[in-house]
Amino acid sequence: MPSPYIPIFIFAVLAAAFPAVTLILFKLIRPDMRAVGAKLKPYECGVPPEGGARGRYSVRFYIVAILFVIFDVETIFLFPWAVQYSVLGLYGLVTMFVFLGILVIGYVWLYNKGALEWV
Amino acid sequence: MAEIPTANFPNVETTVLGADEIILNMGPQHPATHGVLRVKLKLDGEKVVGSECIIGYLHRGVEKIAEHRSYQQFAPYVDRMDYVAAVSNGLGYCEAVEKLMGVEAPPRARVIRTILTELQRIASHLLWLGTHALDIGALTPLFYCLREREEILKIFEKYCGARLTTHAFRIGGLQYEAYDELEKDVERFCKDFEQKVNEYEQLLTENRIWVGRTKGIGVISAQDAIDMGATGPIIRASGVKWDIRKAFPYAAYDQYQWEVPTGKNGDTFDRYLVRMEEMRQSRRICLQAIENIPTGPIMARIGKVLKPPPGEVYHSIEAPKGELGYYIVSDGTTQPYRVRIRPPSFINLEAFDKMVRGHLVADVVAIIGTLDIVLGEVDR
Amino acid sequence: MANDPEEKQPPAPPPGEKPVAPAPPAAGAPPAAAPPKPAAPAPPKEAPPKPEPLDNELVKHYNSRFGEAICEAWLDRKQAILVVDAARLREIAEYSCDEEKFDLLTDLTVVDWPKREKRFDIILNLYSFPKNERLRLKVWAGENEPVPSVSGIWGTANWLEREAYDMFGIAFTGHPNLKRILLPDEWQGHPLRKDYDILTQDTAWVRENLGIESGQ
Amino acid sequence: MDALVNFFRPHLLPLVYAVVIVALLPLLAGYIVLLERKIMADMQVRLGPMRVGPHGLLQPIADAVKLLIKEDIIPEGADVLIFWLAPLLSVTAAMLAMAALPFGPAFQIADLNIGLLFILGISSMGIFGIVLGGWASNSHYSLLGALRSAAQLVSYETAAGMAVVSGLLLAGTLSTRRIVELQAQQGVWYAFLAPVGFFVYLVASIAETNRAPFDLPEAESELVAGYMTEYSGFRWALYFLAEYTNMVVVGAIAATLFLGGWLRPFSGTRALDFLDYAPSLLMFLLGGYCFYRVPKQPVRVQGGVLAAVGLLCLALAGVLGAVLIPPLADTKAAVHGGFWFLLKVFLYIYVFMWLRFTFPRYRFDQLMRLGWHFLIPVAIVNVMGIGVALVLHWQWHWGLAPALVVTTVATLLVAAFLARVGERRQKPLVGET
Repeated sequence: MPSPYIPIFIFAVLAAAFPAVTLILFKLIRPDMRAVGAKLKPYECGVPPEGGARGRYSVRFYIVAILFVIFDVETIFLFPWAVQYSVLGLYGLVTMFVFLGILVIGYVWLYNKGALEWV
Repeated sequence: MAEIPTANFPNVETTVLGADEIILNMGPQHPATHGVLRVKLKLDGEKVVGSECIIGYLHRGVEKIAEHRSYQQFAPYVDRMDYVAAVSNGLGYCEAVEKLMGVEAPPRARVIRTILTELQRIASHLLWLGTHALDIGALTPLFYCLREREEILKIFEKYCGARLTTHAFRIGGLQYEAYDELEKDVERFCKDFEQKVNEYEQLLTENRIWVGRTKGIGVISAQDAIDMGATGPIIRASGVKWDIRKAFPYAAYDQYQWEVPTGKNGDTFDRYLVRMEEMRQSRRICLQAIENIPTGPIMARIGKVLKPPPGEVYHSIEAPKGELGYYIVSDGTTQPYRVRIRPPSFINLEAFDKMVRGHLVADVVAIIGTLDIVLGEVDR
Repeated sequence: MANDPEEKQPPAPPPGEKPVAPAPPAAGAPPAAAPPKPAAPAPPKEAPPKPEPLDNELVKHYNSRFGEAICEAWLDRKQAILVVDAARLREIAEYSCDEEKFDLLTDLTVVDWPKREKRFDIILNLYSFPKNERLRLKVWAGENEPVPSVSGIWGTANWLEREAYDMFGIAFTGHPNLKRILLPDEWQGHPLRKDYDILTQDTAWVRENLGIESGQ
Repeated sequence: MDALVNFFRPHLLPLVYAVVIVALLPLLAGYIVLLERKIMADMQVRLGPMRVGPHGLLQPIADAVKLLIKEDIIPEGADVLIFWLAPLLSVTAAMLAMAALPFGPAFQIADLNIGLLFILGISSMGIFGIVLGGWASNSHYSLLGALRSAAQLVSYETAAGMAVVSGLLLAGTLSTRRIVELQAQQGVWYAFLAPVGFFVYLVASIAETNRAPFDLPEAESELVAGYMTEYSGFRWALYFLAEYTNMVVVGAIAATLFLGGWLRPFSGTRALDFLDYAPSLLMFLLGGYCFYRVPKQPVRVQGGVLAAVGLLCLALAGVLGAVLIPPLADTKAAVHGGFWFLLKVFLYIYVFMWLRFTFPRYRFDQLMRLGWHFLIPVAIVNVMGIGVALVLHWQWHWGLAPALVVTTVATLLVAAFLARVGERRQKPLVGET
């Protein structure tokens, strides 16, 4: 049984090569125009932008990122459980209830803290 | 990062955990600023902590032009201010000059003026609804609205040959007699329109997303609205039952039965409802007006050369956007000494900062949309 | 459209034939006998409607309260006009808004009469919701003469005064943010003044920004 | 050399599939765009593209050519390398996710034993392309779009993952092919066994692909074009390609996991076998319509193109019909499977479009609230509910259907409760500032 990952690897190479090759190929084909002047300015509705666009931004984005890590990892833990569920049966149900219960407690706490509110 | 003089943003709050505030320019080249409005937003994350409207990109010096044109010559210029409600602008100007000269348009002219102006109000509101919905992300109502607006523009085209900047009225009355099927066309439009408005409402009014996006957004209390000089649907949505058509009736409005719709909360949703109801009321006025258009002349007896006696007059009408006033000073010559136009959009826009504070970027476009500004009028 | 032939080219601004206004009062001077405009010697065919002096309850209130500061009151085309002293404008505005319930400042604008000693009329169009009535307050101000800002009384006045400053160069004292609104900040001059020469401005602008001679 | 050939020999078919996918996907995306524009036009009482080719049929090709030779601008202050790489990353990730999808019983590059996990993992890599692209552009609009996108995607990823788990509980395997086969065996699509899970996945997948009403990262009325603001020409096209590929991917996941993959509707019911003729008939009618329209084309060339399209349809109809003939019956499953799978994916995408043209856009905080306050808890409860139902089924020998009905009703009650609580807790925006 050959590894199924070999075609995937080849496909990955193809999928990455296609846009890159097209990009380079058409760079050679299309009329060579160098954009100058205002064309190169970042878009800000026609006025020069004030300040760079790479400052620190609102902390809420980090909160969401952290919450995502927690909840998504949790979801990943559920995958093997779900696959093996028919084997685990009642035992699986109870353990997962404990697991999800802890998650839900955390969730409720976050909810009440207002951490899930965007504004 | 950016150093911006805080004088532009009074009462700036400190931000959460010292994130950088972003200065974001919305406009003049932005899909949702209805032309060339530039709004400078100070953002904490996505929350607006300060705003400043920068206008004037479309300033053409209409008031200065007026001083170098005769009274009649200036009339087409006013069409270019609120270019989506040219008929209303023309009505205001013609009536103001008539008042200045002490003449009155004949009854037939007044009724036809009323019909066309109300159609224009519907057209203007339709365009507002379409673009406002588009700003909030509903793509489809725009096309439905433009479909109905097209019918109105066709009536204008049949009447005076122009669709947008119509110059439909003349000082002293009308240039053109109503064409034969005017009544029939208006009636057909009105008959269809009833169901069309319901259709828009079906798409939006009870849509949870629409309600979520508009309820409680851009609230302005009646007190604030009066203080900021807001007029038209904005002040009505705040609960002030005030409409120049009722307060100082002009044209033929005193002859018809209709209501002034008002809102309670003064938020975007109420302004939406008020405008929807206004369209229905305009339809009602049109239907009554075509019932009985008086016969007779359409032009008052005025000379070819207009020389209003010296003096001044202020006359205002209820344009679709609010109170459109003309303050004209005559020095007895053929040219106005000074024409001052009180643009409803300009003054309504002033309330923007008050409305937008504390909202998110997405609400900014909802609020600009609900103010229903036309930059041609704001900047003149 | 009926056009009189004599209108062909926009003539020079008409103030030439404007009557020299009966020198409006310098701070608290006695009310002049005739209001500035209607005494025009211009060639009116019909008799110019004589402004009817206004003397109703409202004017009495104002007179009793402010006395000298109310310079004149008349009706023009049935519209009430009250000329008040610039120095006490703020006070009078406050009174109009709070006591007389003229709670909506419909419009604030300026008319320029360059031949007059005090060349600017500052005009405040007021409206009262409870009375359904309009009132026009008028203030005479000379060049460079400060006029008190009413933006603290009616919020609307903020932008309207900025526009007046932009177009006429009236310096409103006490305005929170008096800068140009419609024109760019670096604009020279105040375009709606009668003596504003548009061609000079245009030529200069074209030369500076486009690097060519304007064809005007 | 021989060794190399021997090494690749077993992978020859997957290789062909890979080439086909890479070659056809841009075309497919282009035609989905055309389809979208046509559907939009239809809903908005207008015609849509009509000029390039008959009924705009060649529009995608014209667009592609235009985008390929368009001037390519990298704005000042942009991080050139990242600006260059970001769209590639997006596109590659989106395409790669296709590797494990079964487009039919035969057409699949690789049947991984962790298929779904692989797809979910790879497709969420696309977010890097968006965030990096927005960040590298050095524009405020791009940055805001990228941040929104990041926050939105991660929020809905969780809900989507949970919804997938609810399907997995029923299937008990991550292999995409096995999932479909199990649905065939059980004779029911999982959308009917786990309706709440399907619904959550539907909503979350719309949000994950940045489609209206959740298209906030590129909301044109607010952020102009969001993270794509600075992109032009082919790079911009790549983002578009990624977006539409992602739509196909989420549609394919939904089809596989919830809608029976390549199975015909009622595939287990002998009495409805006449449905096998439907694909052929459909294509035949389509081809017939094309020929009917040929004489009405204003230009002869357009008529020719339309006739060619008609012929293509007829050929497809022929193929779809031919496999019904007994000698070719072996290939029937493969051909018809592909048809039904693509049809399901398109219907799924059609729902996206339908919603897009009907609804206004959510505001960002509303979107986050919907995700965190509603979808995620509902998805968790749904997973628990299905777990309970299965245990009831196995241990206490309840019927599967009644058990699932009970737990679904319970889940819906919880959902209603959550919606109520969420509404009550919703604070007015202004006032707290």
